[in-house]
Amino acid sequence: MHAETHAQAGTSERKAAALAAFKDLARDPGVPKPDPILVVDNVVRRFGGLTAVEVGHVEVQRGSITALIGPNGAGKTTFFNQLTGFDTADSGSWTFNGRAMNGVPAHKVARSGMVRTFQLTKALSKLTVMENMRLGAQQQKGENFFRALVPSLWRGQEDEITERAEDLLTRFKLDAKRDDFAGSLSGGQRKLLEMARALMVQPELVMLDEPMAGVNPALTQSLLGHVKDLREQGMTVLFVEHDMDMVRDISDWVIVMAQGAVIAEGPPGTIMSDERVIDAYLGAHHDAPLSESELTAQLHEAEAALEAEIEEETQK
Amino acid sequence: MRRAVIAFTAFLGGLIFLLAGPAHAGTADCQGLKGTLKLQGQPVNGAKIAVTTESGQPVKEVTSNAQGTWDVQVDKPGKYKVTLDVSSLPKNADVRGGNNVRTPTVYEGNCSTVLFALQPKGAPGQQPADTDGEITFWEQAAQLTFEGLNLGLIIALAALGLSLIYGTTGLTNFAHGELVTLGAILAYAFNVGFGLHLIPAAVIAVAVAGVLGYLQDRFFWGVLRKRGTGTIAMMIISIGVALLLRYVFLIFFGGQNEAYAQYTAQPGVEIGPITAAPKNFVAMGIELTVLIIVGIALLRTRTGKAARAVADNPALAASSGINVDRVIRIIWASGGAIAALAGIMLGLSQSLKYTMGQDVLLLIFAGVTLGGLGTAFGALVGSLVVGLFVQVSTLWVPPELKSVGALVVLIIVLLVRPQGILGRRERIG
Amino acid sequence: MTVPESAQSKAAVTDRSAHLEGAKDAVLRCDELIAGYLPGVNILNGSDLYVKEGELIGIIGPNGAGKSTLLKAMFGLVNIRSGTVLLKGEDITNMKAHSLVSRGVGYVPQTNNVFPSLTIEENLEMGAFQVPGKFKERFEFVAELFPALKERRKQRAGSLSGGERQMVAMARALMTEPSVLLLDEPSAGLSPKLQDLVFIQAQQINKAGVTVIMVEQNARRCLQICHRGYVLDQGRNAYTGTGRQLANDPKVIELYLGTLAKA
Amino acid sequence: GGGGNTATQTSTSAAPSSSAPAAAKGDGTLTLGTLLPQTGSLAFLGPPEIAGVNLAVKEINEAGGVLGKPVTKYDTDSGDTTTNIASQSVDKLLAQKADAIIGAASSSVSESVIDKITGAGVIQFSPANTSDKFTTINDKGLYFRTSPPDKLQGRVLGDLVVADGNDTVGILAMQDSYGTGLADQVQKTVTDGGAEVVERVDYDPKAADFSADVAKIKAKNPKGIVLIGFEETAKVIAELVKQGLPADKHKWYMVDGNTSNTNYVKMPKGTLDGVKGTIPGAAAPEEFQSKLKEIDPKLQDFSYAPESYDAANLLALAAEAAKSDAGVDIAAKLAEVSKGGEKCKSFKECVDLLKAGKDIDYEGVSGPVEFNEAGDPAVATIGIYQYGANNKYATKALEYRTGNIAG
Amino acid sequence: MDWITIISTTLKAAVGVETVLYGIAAIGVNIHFGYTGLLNFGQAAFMGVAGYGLAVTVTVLGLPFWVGIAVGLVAAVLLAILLGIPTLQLRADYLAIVTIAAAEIVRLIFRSVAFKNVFGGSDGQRGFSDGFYALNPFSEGQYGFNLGPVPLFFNNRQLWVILVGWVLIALACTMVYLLMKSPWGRVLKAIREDEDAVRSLGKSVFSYKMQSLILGGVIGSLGGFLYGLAYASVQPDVFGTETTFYMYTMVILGGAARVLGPVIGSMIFWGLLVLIYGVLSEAVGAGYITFMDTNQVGALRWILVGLGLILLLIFRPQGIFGDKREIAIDAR
Ligand SMILES: Nc1ncnc2c1ncn2[C@@H]1O[C@H](COP(=O)(O)OP(=O)(O)OP(=O)(O)O)[C@@H](O)[C@H]1O
Ligand SMILES: Nc1ncnc2c1ncn2[C@@H]1O[C@H](COP(=O)(O)OP(=O)(O)OP(=O)(O)O)[C@@H](O)[C@H]1O
Ligand SMILES: [Mg+2]
Ligand SMILES: [Mg+2]
Repeated sequence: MHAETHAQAGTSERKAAALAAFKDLARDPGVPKPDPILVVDNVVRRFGGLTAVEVGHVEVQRGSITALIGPNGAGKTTFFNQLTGFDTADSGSWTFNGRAMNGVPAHKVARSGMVRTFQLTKALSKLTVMENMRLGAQQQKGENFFRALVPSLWRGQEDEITERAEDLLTRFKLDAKRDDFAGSLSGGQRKLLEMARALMVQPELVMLDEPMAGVNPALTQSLLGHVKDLREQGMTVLFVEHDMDMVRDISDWVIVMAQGAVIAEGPPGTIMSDERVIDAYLGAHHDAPLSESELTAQLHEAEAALEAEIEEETQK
Repeated sequence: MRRAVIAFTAFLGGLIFLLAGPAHAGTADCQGLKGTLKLQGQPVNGAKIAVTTESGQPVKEVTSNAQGTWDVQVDKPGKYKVTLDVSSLPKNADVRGGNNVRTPTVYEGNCSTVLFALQPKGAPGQQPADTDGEITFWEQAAQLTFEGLNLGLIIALAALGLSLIYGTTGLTNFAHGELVTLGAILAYAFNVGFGLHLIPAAVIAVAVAGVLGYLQDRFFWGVLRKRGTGTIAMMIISIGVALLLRYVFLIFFGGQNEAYAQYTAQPGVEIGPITAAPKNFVAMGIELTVLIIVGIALLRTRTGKAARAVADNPALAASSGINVDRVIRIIWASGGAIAALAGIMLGLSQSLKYTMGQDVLLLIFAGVTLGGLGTAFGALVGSLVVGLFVQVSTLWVPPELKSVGALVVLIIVLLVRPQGILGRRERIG
Repeated sequence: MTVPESAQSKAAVTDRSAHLEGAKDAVLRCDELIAGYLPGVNILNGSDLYVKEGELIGIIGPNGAGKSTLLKAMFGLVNIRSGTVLLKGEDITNMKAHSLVSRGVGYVPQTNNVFPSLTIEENLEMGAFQVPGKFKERFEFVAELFPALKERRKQRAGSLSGGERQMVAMARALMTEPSVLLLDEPSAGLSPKLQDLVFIQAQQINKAGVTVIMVEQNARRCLQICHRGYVLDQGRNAYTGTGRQLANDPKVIELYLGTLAKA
Repeated sequence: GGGGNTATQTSTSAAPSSSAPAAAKGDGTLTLGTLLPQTGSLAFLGPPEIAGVNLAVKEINEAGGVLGKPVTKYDTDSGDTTTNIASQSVDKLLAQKADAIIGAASSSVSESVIDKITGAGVIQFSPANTSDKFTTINDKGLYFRTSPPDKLQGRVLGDLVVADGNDTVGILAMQDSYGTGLADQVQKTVTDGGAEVVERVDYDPKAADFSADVAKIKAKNPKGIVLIGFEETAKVIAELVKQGLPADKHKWYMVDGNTSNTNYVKMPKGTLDGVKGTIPGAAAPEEFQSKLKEIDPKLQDFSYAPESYDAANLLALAAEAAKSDAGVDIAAKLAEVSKGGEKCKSFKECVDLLKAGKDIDYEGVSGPVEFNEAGDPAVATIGIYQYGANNKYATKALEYRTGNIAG
Repeated sequence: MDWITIISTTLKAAVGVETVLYGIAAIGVNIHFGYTGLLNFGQAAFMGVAGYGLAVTVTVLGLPFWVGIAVGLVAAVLLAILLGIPTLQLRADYLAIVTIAAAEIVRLIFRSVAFKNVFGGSDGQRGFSDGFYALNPFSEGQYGFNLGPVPLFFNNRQLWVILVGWVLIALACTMVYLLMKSPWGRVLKAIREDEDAVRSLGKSVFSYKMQSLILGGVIGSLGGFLYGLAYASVQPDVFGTETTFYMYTMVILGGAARVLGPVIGSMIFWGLLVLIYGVLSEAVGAGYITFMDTNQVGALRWILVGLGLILLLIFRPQGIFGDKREIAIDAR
């Protein structure tokens, strides 16, 4: 079982590095990180009278998994939109890998290695799932008009891409849907496709907007393993999520937004016991995180029961 | 005081023209040039006129007789030069435009008339037309603005029908022009065919068109929707419907222009800087009223809101307890009726032809789009802008290109506001 | 959270006799539903389901199992190819959605669940379309649940955030007082605090006598509050049982619940 | 339906030879095709034109047909340029072995098919084309027209305007080859004659409305207003009346395209009182019109019916004179039967003269019709008519002017 | 009833000049609309600028035929760029109206009196096709064969145009086939579905749309050349919105986003048009139909064409080659 190994390993090189980087950081909003991949300054976006985003200063550590949480309407999606060029900020500036990114059109942002997914999914309905995936790959030779006319120029690359896509689809349990139109996927499957497609880009920073909302928990769990793998491959992950179990499980650092502003930052454990966060966001219910040992114990228990049952059945 | 007198005489001078003798001079016996000289309605006697060939060879010199007429017969057809001796004119007379030489052509067996328009001397400016009932730029602009509103409101009405149906069903109905024509022709049938006065005829026509709109959805579009026909397929189907209807009209109505039995060529009345027929004002009043009522109904009434809800998401509307088919049928009925009213108004202000709707369809689409697709007030605003630009742009561009003016504006506005004037941008993410 | 003794009893793999037994006096029951979208492809392959008066039912299952399709089929939004749906004894198979609303069924879709160009207030008004008289009263009620909605009543739903939309969707369905409520992932996209609220609310509505069918990916929470649950896989009922039974069934846990969350 | 249609007896079995039909000898039957607007923007011109041809064919066949056989006729739709179906119609006519095609009404449509028709050795004979392009076009000598020559009409009208003493003139012309051609000629004549064209508006006949166009004229307040167009003129007139430029204050002039006895009858009495219009042709129109009505009782407008009628008659006579029904042979004789010889006015009268071995000069309903080398009419008669208070024009012309068109 | 003529004209129409020139322009529409989702209702303008580019270059400027073709192509590309820059960021239905507007502007300018010296007013231009026919390998005469009793012959000029046309169609179809199977085509199809998703994957949507617009426009312009050459003339009103509508009809009839869709659609369209008219006019002429006269046959033809169109799309909404599944997804 995928998830299990990672959950238990927990101490892989990268994770350790990430944790080490965060270790001595102050728990203040906007705290500088040792090696930020994304630095944001004073991004403001207003809709009429409503200030949706007003972020003073935020940094995202390279090679980490950072969670962005906050109540509904806090401005998380809008913030993503600004950063990735899908909406123009009223003011502010941000750099990605040291490059200023304000005013850069969305496709250039994506090409420079910063890819996002959409909360309300955008499946390319009349393309098959496989075509959706292939589209994600970058620097395809066949995407040039003239080269497209000579299939031998791009066939080889296409095969590679397909292989990679197949791999991802298997992980995301979409392999059976490979040749179906993306428009025929269920809500959760679309989420999965959205994320898998973004990973086809092989970005440096992947920004996931509620990737697991509506995804079956068992699958979520196995996908978390994959996300952790991404970190192992050196990718940085910034994700929005309301599923606290997931946040707790995989994030190295948590940024909390409320009413457009960053109100708190810190490691998951600390953040979830932060009074303000509980108040504004978590509510009463989520203040008791499960320890990892407890979790595994439960899993073992279930597994044992399962095995017993299988035995029972085979004996019959 | 003196200035006023001069201005007055100038005015009279402008009115003077030169009347040729009755034009029934026999055809074969005339080959040459002729004319009549008159000053302020009085014939001018004794004015000298010299005719030469094009190259300057003198042909003949004549003087005008007591009726002011003169006549030169020539042997050969061709170009000639006619010069009026200004000094032989009465002291107070002057040739309008200053030029006393004409170069007419004489054709075999025909006489050509030559005109020297005379005016009293001292008339200010060599172009007396300037003062002669001429209209200032601003008066013209005012008239054109009025015409723009007039046309814009008719378009708006047609556009509203289109917008309603597009808004609720997503159907880009290329047969909408034919619905407009239908209304006009129905009213014509009741008006001219059954001899009703136009007003009751129009009322009946609108009602019938509403029923037809209802039936159209009940037995055609609704059935297609139920079969799951896509909007693009429906759009092409609407092209088919447009062809079908248009040529049915051609068969029954014929290819010619027709007019209603009443209010045709109603003389205009002057109101301030503009001249317009009373029917225009009544029509505009009706149009505006209907537009506002429907617009408000869409915003305020339950059915109006339901219509917008159906437009957004029919499945969810049904889940909320809205009878989607019923709402769509109401919209089709009112859309059809409104389109018909637009057709009647168009027929009233212009005349009827089987392609009348098709001919304005582009403007209708332009209006709807400019205002923002699917919004009722957008259709109004967009259409008014289109109407205004069609008319007012003729101050600068030749009228044959007047639609170009409006279409360019459409493109420019959409450049700045891709979602139309009243449209709203979609949120991403 | 202590594990009660009933956890030992295993959830049953569905069989028809149990279904027929239980469905006798059900408010809403589906028998051997076969339905799908594309010609020739069935998504539901004969699923059975029943709810008794005042019950709260949970449906869980992997992505693409056909949960939403099942709800849509019951609600007349997907064409049923064979099988029947009965509401209080009346055959409502393939009946139009709006007539079901007037029979007291409410539905919150999973996606596209708001009218984007209508304001929040108008969205809710549409919710109360068949009972316009009650609008004021119900509006106050949902506004209390989701205060954010009241503040923003004039904002167009199309510009709302994902979670805000979800609130509108939920509130819209609560505008009528349905006697049977179908919820498709009502908690998705909501903050933890609001997720709690949704579950509590569902329970309370249920306590007030409303029959609730709830599809959830927040499966543990769902099973926790529901009386009975169904696990749907590939258009068929895989397991049924009480919420507790399912939540503690190791197979169900492995295949559908995962071990990450433990609410 | 129209009489004289003897389509049933065409021989359909003849297998086509693969040699060029231009060289083909006639098959003994004169086959006429019509390519006239049944649909499209000129659809209103179709019925009178078709009736004109039908009337001629009926009379020809009653008089014993051509070369001893009844004339066969096929009708096809020319549509307008937007629909682009004329070419298909021509294919059909050519497949049916038409020897001459009467049409099209629109100059643009004619232009688009002239290569195809004349390339097949078939005569194209238009009753309505006015574009001067056809004078110089490479037509292998197979293009003819009886259409009202706008040069002469423009000259007559222009002279009329000047002679009525209008020193300032406004021209409202439909923007197509007919309208602009006439307008150019009127403008030239008027200017040469010493009056000033203070405003000329070329309007799009399909425009939603004509108020701006009329406003432009109004701004210059001309004494004479020349209206050149087809039946959309009714809208222009309504607009003139509306904007305060009625016929009793300004003098209006019209042309053959819009001088109509039906288009304006619904207007208030006196709206067109005193308006003058020019129509080519010398004959008293009523008698001819009542014959047309027998052919097509629904007929309201008679534009180009005389020209179409003359076209069919001339073709039949030329075929008789050539003793062949092949297009090329007919074309060679068309000029001959149109001029220089004993004058005759109907097919029967003419054909009898021909049979008697005489040289004939067909005098048409639309005018004397004498072809020059380019296949254009060389001489024409233009009648000047005047409207009365009932918005109809007196059928007796004020005056007829005959002249050479060239010059 | 002259069935032989009816069948012969119908078959000839199905492969004839109009089929070819509309078919090729419709291939362009298919690239725009079928593959990229650009509702370009201004395709006729691309044909127009090409036809007029050729005509004006040869007749007014007196330059050789090939220069005219080059000018026409450049004009089409320029039009695509001019049209694309302001409009490609518009939502699909807005784009539709703007392109109609742009095409109308082009047509009105072609037909205006103001530019009569250049474009020839409403009668257009002629006399520029000699260069083309000089290349004609067929000598004067009729070419073809008898299919049973049905003669199928074209004269040398028509045959030359048709031959060139079908070669161009074959080339264009091959190109579309190759392109749409390639990653380039995949991007286009993705843009049709959701631009923002494509943007988020690092593709420049604008650039691809522009490429599509230019490619489709240039292919459309071939239709314009063929028109001008086949008729040896160009008239402004041919390039009106009606023409574009017909092309859309053809694309949908054949099946949008199918390589051969537009070509088959065009064959059906013209075949149907001629067949219906042939049958009707023969029936009226022979007295089988008595309730109407010849004047009404033309109208009745269009009524039946409209009806045929409606029925075809009702019973085969995906077109001849289309995929029913795609329609089912679309209809949600
Ligand atoms: N286009 C818009 N017009 C008006 N208001 C907007 C627009 N887009 C977003 N908003 C508002 O801005 C606020 C922030 O929205 P955003 O989508 O960023 O929230 P979020 O943090 O992603 O919430 P959720 O967790 O529910 O997805 C919301 O209150 C929303 O209503
Ligand atoms: N509109 C559609 N057209 C075609 N197939 C569809 C459509 N909607 C759903 N499907 C297919 O039906 C199956 C079941 O979909 P459904 O939405 O019912 O799943 P679900 O159980 O609700 O999944 P999720 O938890 O992801 O929402 C999926 O395989 C999906 O591919
Ligand atoms: Mg969000
Ligand atoms: Mg679902």
